Amino acid sequence: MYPVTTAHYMLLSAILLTIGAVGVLTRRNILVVLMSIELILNAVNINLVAFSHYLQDVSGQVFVIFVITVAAAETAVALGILIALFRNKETVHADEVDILRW
Amino acid sequence: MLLDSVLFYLFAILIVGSSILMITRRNVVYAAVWLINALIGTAGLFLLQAAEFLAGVQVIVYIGGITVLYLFVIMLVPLREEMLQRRFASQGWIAVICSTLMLVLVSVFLFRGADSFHLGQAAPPPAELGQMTTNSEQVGQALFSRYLLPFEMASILLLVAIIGAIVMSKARGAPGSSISSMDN
Amino acid sequence: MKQHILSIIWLTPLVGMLLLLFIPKENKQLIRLFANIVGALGMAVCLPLVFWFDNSIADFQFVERASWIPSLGVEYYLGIDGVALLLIVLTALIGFLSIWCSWNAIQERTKEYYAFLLFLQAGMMGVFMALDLFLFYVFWEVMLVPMYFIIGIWGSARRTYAAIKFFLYTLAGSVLMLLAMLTLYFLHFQQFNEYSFALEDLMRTTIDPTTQIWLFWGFFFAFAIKVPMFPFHTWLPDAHTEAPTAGSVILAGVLLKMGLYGLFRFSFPLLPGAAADDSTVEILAALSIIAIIYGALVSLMQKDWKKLVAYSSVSHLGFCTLGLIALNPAGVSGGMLQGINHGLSTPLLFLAVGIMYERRHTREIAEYGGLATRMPVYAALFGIAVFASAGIPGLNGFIGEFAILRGAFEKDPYWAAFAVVGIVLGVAYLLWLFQRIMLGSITNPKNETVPDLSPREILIMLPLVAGCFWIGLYPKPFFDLLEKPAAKLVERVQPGYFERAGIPNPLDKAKQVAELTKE
Amino acid sequence: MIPQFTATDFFVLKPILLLSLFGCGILILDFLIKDPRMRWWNAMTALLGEIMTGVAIWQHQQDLGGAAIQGLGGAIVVDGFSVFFNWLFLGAASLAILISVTYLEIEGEHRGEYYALMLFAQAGMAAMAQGYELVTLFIGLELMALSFYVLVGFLRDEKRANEAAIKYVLLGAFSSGVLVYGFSILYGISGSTDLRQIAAAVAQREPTDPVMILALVTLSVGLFFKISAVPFHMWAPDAYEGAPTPITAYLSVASKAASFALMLRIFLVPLWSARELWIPALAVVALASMTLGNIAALTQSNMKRLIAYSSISHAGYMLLGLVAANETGLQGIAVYLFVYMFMNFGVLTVVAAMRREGQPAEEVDDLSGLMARHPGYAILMLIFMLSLAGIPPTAGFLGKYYIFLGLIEAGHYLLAVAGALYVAVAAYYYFRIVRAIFLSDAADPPTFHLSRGVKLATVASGVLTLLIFFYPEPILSLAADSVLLALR
Amino acid sequence: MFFLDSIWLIPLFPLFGAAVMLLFGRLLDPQPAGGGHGHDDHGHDDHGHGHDAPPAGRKIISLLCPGMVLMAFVFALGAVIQLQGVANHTHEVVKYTWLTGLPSLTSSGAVPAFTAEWGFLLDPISSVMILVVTGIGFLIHVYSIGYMAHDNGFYRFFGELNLFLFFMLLLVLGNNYVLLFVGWEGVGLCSYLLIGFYFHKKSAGDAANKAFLVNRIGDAAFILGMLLLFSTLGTLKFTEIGAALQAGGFTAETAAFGTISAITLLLFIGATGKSAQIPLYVWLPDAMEGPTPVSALIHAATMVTAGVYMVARSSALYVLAPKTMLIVAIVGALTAIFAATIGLVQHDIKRVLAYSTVSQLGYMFLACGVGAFWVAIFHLYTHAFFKALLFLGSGSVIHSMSGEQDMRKMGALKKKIPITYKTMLIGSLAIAGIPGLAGFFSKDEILWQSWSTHHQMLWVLGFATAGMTAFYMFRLMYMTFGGDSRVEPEAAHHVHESPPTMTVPLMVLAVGSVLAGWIGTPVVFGPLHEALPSLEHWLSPAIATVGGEHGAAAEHHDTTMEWVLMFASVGLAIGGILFARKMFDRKLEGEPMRGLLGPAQGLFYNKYFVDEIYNALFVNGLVKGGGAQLSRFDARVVDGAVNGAGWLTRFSSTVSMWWDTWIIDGLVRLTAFLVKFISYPVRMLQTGLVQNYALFIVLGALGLLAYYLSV
Repeated sequence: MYPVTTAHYMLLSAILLTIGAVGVLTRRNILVVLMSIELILNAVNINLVAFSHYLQDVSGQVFVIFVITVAAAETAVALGILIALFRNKETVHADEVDILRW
Repeated sequence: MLLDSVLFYLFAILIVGSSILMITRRNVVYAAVWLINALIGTAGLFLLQAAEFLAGVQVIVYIGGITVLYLFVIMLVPLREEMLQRRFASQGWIAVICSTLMLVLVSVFLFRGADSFHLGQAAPPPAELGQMTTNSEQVGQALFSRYLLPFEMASILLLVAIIGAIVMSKARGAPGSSISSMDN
Repeated sequence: MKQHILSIIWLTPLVGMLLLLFIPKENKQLIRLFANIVGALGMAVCLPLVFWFDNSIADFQFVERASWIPSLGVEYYLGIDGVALLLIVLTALIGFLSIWCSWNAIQERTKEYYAFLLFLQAGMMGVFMALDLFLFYVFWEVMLVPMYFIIGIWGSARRTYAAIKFFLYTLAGSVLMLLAMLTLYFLHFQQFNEYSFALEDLMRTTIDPTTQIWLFWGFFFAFAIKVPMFPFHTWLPDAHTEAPTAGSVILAGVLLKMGLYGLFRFSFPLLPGAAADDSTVEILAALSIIAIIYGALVSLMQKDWKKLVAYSSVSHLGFCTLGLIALNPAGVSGGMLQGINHGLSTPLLFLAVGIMYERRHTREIAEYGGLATRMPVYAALFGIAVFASAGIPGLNGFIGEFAILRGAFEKDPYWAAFAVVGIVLGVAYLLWLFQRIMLGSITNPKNETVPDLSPREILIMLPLVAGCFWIGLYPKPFFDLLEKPAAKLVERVQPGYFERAGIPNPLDKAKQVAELTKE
Repeated sequence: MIPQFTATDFFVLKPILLLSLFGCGILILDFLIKDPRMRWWNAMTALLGEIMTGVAIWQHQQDLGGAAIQGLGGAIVVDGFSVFFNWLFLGAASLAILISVTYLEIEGEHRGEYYALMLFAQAGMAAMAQGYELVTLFIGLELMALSFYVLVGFLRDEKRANEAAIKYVLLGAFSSGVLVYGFSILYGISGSTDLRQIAAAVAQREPTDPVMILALVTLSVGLFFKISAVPFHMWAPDAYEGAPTPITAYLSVASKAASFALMLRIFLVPLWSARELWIPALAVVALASMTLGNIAALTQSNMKRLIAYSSISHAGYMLLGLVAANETGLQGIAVYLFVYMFMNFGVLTVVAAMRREGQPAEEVDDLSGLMARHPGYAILMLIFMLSLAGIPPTAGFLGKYYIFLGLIEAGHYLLAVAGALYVAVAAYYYFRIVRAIFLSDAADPPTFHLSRGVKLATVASGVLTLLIFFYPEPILSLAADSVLLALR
Repeated sequence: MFFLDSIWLIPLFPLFGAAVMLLFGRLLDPQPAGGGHGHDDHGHDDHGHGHDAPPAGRKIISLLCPGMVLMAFVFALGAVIQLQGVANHTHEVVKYTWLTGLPSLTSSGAVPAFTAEWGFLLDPISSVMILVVTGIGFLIHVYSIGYMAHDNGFYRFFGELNLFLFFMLLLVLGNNYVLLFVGWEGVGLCSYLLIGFYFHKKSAGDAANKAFLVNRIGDAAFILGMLLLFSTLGTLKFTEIGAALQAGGFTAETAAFGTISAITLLLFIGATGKSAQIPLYVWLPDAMEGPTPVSALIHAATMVTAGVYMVARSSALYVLAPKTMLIVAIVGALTAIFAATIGLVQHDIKRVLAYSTVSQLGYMFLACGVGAFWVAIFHLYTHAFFKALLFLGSGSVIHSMSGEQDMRKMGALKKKIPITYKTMLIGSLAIAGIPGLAGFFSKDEILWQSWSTHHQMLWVLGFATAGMTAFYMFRLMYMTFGGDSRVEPEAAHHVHESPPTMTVPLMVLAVGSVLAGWIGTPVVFGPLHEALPSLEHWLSPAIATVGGEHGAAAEHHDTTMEWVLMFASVGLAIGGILFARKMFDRKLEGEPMRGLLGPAQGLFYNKYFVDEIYNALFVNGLVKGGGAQLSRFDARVVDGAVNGAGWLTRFSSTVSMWWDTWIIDGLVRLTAFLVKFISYPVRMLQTGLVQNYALFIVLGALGLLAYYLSV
């Protein structure tokens, strides 16, 4: 078995990114879409930590902290908006939100 | 070294598996749970790479904070009806194909680049960091020196998130519907 | 005073417009009066120009030069030569007449109307004075907007379509011109390491032939659309037809001349290599000849009076461009003079249409007939306009056409041979028009009661008629004015033309005079 | 050991600090105001904040001599670039505040958080303009984006606002994810988050290095999204339409400008050595943006959507400046953004003022007969439309001028021709609006709510749109400084 | 030399009259409201307000306009008398430079500044012309006072007539081709105005248009000819052309059709338009729609001869172009006989005269073509007298007949209008070539010149034409004045002799028709020839001759042959007259011409059937341009061609318009439409579904990745 290299982490990250993207693109439920975005951010985190480890540099890890913070903040705002939406439209489905078009 | 590899693959499988399960579960609660699993896997990977502090943050903030936030909101949504509806958008297969293609392309680039993977110069750890041993200390040191501004701004960011969440989720109709009326 | 005369000329209508804005819009009579006064004033301030202009100088006169945007090398740079002088005086005259002729025609939104007319006037004046390409472009574009409104608000049924068509066509052409200008500007910068849009600076730039040809076509689109040359003419019938009388008068009288002026002032001198290029010359000549014949043929078939006149412009302007592209003194001065001629005779035709339109509210030729019985004075003036347009000797059209034909003949006899077909057809459609409108007995009872021209209407037409006769009978002053600019252009495009031909160069004479006065 | 927080650091941070401070201040002030009719004090405070920030930026500009002033160990700088963009953000925010008061009062959503969020967003933008380090840039970007997510959905009882906000937040978060993925690779390549070091590391690599390309692609996707370039533009029309109109203006101007600032920093500093690689892709995207933006706008009847599509095409033009990748082109982006601010604000201010039975009137037809009712505003609208179309004598022409000149200098003639021809296409739909204003009569005209703020904002925008054309020297030199420093 | 230096004033007199009339005439001659209604023709006026005394304003007009022409005549006469004392009989007055400042390149070198002057040249040719123009012009003016007395637009008529004289004088006095062309176009313009004088009649308007348009076709060639001339010789001044030709070393282009031949041919095409030669003669018969004095002045005496004048003026060029000369001669001869055959069968009195004019003009060109330019001018001069006389006489007849022009409705008018009859008889005898009268001398000289220059075939044509001329003229005379009266009863009692203003000019012209020819007696008259003034001699300095030597052909002629030919033609003329008397001076039954010519009469009507093919080719043109006039004999031929061309023009302009609307503009609109059309699908991309948007982001990323994959 080959030793695990940074490339492995990057590949894992890419796979996770793709899964996140698939989630964003396919799931009707906005909550799951949001979760999928978390997956994407996680992919980024994996990348950053892998680089940080490889480079023996701590900045990457700091970066991760900020990414997590941002993820939290985004989630909070997005969920707030979702609640407002749900209150007005009684739906959490992405494809039922389409009065703005064309 | 071997253990590292084994653990990596284990965590990788956990992450990928949980992620896939997450995006395919009909029940949103299950999805949230699989998200937690994926995040735990990631935390494991962090540990594997000597980023203990991050692993902690991951568990506390992500799993303890964000996922709970999700679960709160999930509670607001009527799950029964949800269970009866289509899970996937109409563009599902196209999306999957496109995403897979994207993955293939990214992988192609990654494989091509794998040889030349001398990421950075792999500089020896800076002297000042070398004196400090723990990961947390290193992170803390960086956070409060070079990343002081982002750190401060992150607080504003969180403030914005709080304001945003409150502004958005609070129902209208109360006499003063701004935050100031929260004390009512 | 003398050194700022050009600024005064173009600012007069603008200031007038700004003052006009302070008159309450209900007070229509005052607005009319004021606008007419400003129009007359605009004409009056041009008069000193005529007296101060020194025809012995080949260079630009009344030059005003000041830095405007230093970091781009843009200058406020005005100056005129003989051609510009003629066009400016024409613009002042046409501008005033178009204001005057709207006295009764425009009853709605009077204030806006006059404001736009005055604004347009300022823009047109600027176009003929600017020697800085940036400034020129600004004036060029500025004048589109009021014209758009004049057509669009006070036009007839399909006015919005016509207005936007006019606007977009011209805009599309002029943005390409902008690119060509910028390229020239950049090439100049590369060679001299200083930014400048000044005409004479850019003329110093050396450009390789291929680039020249590309740039030439860039300029060409803007000017060809404005002229309009075949096949870029289709905006013209619509714009002319739908515009109110004053709009048509200005369009025909001044705006179309801008295309010619642009070719004369910018395209050819800036890109002499491309202008002298055989294929360019041939394409332009072919387009001109097509326009001459084609415009005439299409005119023949028009049922709409105004559209007929509009298409006749295509044909006439074809002569102008043919003269220009002949690139010899006769052709160039003939082409520019024919531009002036067209600016006198076609506005007359449009005024005539407008006068009838005010009375009868239709432009269908079939609606008229036998008007000469009811309106002899009108018939006489219209007849003069028709004959002037048709190029009857003694009137202005002939002078221009003859000079153009001579220029064209010198370049290539076949051009002239084709162009004379246009002369024959020109007579055909104009006379047929005259016959259908004026001759015969009155068949439409509605025409029984139309009154003949009012003194105001006669007075509006008279200056133009006088101009037609003047150029027709004594064009020498005009040719004298055109001589040096034309010679300059010819010498620029075909260096050594005069020497090779053994003809004394008018510019040398001018140089001698200048040296003498210097001593 | 631990670097001291020096006076220089404070000086450099001043705008961000002031904005954050005033943002928090407004939140507190809002508690103290009991009478809803006195809420305009919030706006006044915000404007005061803008003035203070303006003073700070002025000081920046004064102290700026040749080289950049670095703060916090180079994480943040003051240079011509940041000063220029800070001025821009300041202008946009001030205008947005001016026109918000009436709008929010009519909507019944006049709350202090709104202004606070605007200031926070501006702080984020300032960080994006001043930041010289990935994390700062990222946090600045997110601060701005989060504020905007909330602001877009601020009218939370409006279905359209909800929808706009949710779309914006979902896509925004998605694209941020992609962008930060690119950041992570940049970090991986260089081992640093500092742009200079990244640039040095990138310069050592082959431009075609596969990992580099991955970074390039992900960064491009994220940034294209932010500047709403085709095909990453789709959020823009929806978000613009659903947002409160002042926010539409703020979003379309400031957020775009900040994103361009970020884009310029990233493409010009770390990715500069790979420009051979990204110029063609950028050209295609720019072309696509102009095409799609203009074509979609042709038949659009909602003013805000129309402006959205037009802003997409404007983004295309600005991208062309980057495609030119020379001094003129980049200066063009700066000038373009600056003039775009006034013209776009002008138009949207007028749209914001229109109401019919309490509901916003946003259709092109609602402008019909404006000339008869409010000739002054009609003429101002004409100026804005001419400017948007890029016709002199308006400032919009200067932007196009630089872009075209830049393209010509770089030898991209065909792009220049395409851009020029699209001017004519764009003029068509701008003149549809002009036609409505001047050439049509309205059967049922909407009412105009012209508060002092709206008047001030429109007149200021109009006057500046003209003034910048006639006396552009200060703006041009500022833009030139900004570019020179960005290129070093 | 007062008169000589004042020749520039000669055109200005009528111009002054015209200006006064056209600007202020309405004040002098107030027009009744309602314009021309009820006054479709002058004849009816007798019933209307014929008894009204002429208003004072009209009296002023009647004095002013003819007075101006008289002044011009006096000045012209004075100038011509003074000219005799000038060396070379040439005097030039240049008023100012008109066109200038246009340096040009020509094949004979550069011309520093092309100038066309507003300059006047009085030389023998123009002296003849101005006398004819002013003299006959004056008479016709006087005649018009009576003829037009009851017409509306009295002032307009005189104004335009004066204007015509101005241009005509400009034409003949101009010292260069450009100024000549000004007059050339000017007279065309006035002809247009005067043919369309009764503009409320559609046919008048049509005829006017047709005249101008056909003329314009010729003018186009004229312009080209002028340009070619200028670019070859570098000058357009008559006095400089001879020198320029010598300097350029041009010799007669006997072998090839060279530049000079091209110039002369182009100029000649111009002349065929103005002087109504094949193929551009069609406008002249229609031009009879104008008032009769106009027909007399413009379409008989002066304007139509401008072409002849111009060719004679360009004789220096023509002698160098024998091929063109031949063409000129052939066209002239063919036109002469062609028009004469048509004239044989016409019923309209003015049309007979119109075709006669065409025929006589053909003679003049025949003379030019055989190199006898002076004879052309001679015939022009005599023709002016007798044709003006005939037209005015026919006008008098028409006047007395209340506007009737059809000879089948006349007859036996001899007694009722004796003065008209007698004067017209003199005119007819003159045109028929009865010895002693003007027409004899000039026509005989033409025939002799064509014989002596070995153009026997052309002589035959001219000879036959002479016979036909005599026949159709006396057919006209007998149908009108002799035989039985076929006058409509209601018109019959109105028949009256015309007023003195009309008859006096007739008498003066009759005298002229008798005497005018005696300045050009044939050489064979010997002593008589020596004794009388010779026009040939007078004209010789201004006219070039073939071979360059003056009078070469005349010196060596065969005296016997000339006598023989002269008697033959006189005999033929007398025979024709007698034959006409036999056929028409009696009660007419049916169509005598058909009896005489048999199928040939039909042939003339049907254009010898050759023209039917022509006709069929343009049948569309005939249908489209249709109208009664096309059914007329001549209309079928060239008119058919003209109308066919007209149809082709209309067709092509329809195509052009279609092309314009649908292709050129269509392309623009199509683009606009397509752009707008694709706007909808483009907007449809914006589905409103957020995940679609996200998919586009992914697709965009995919696109970028794919692009870089290939880099």
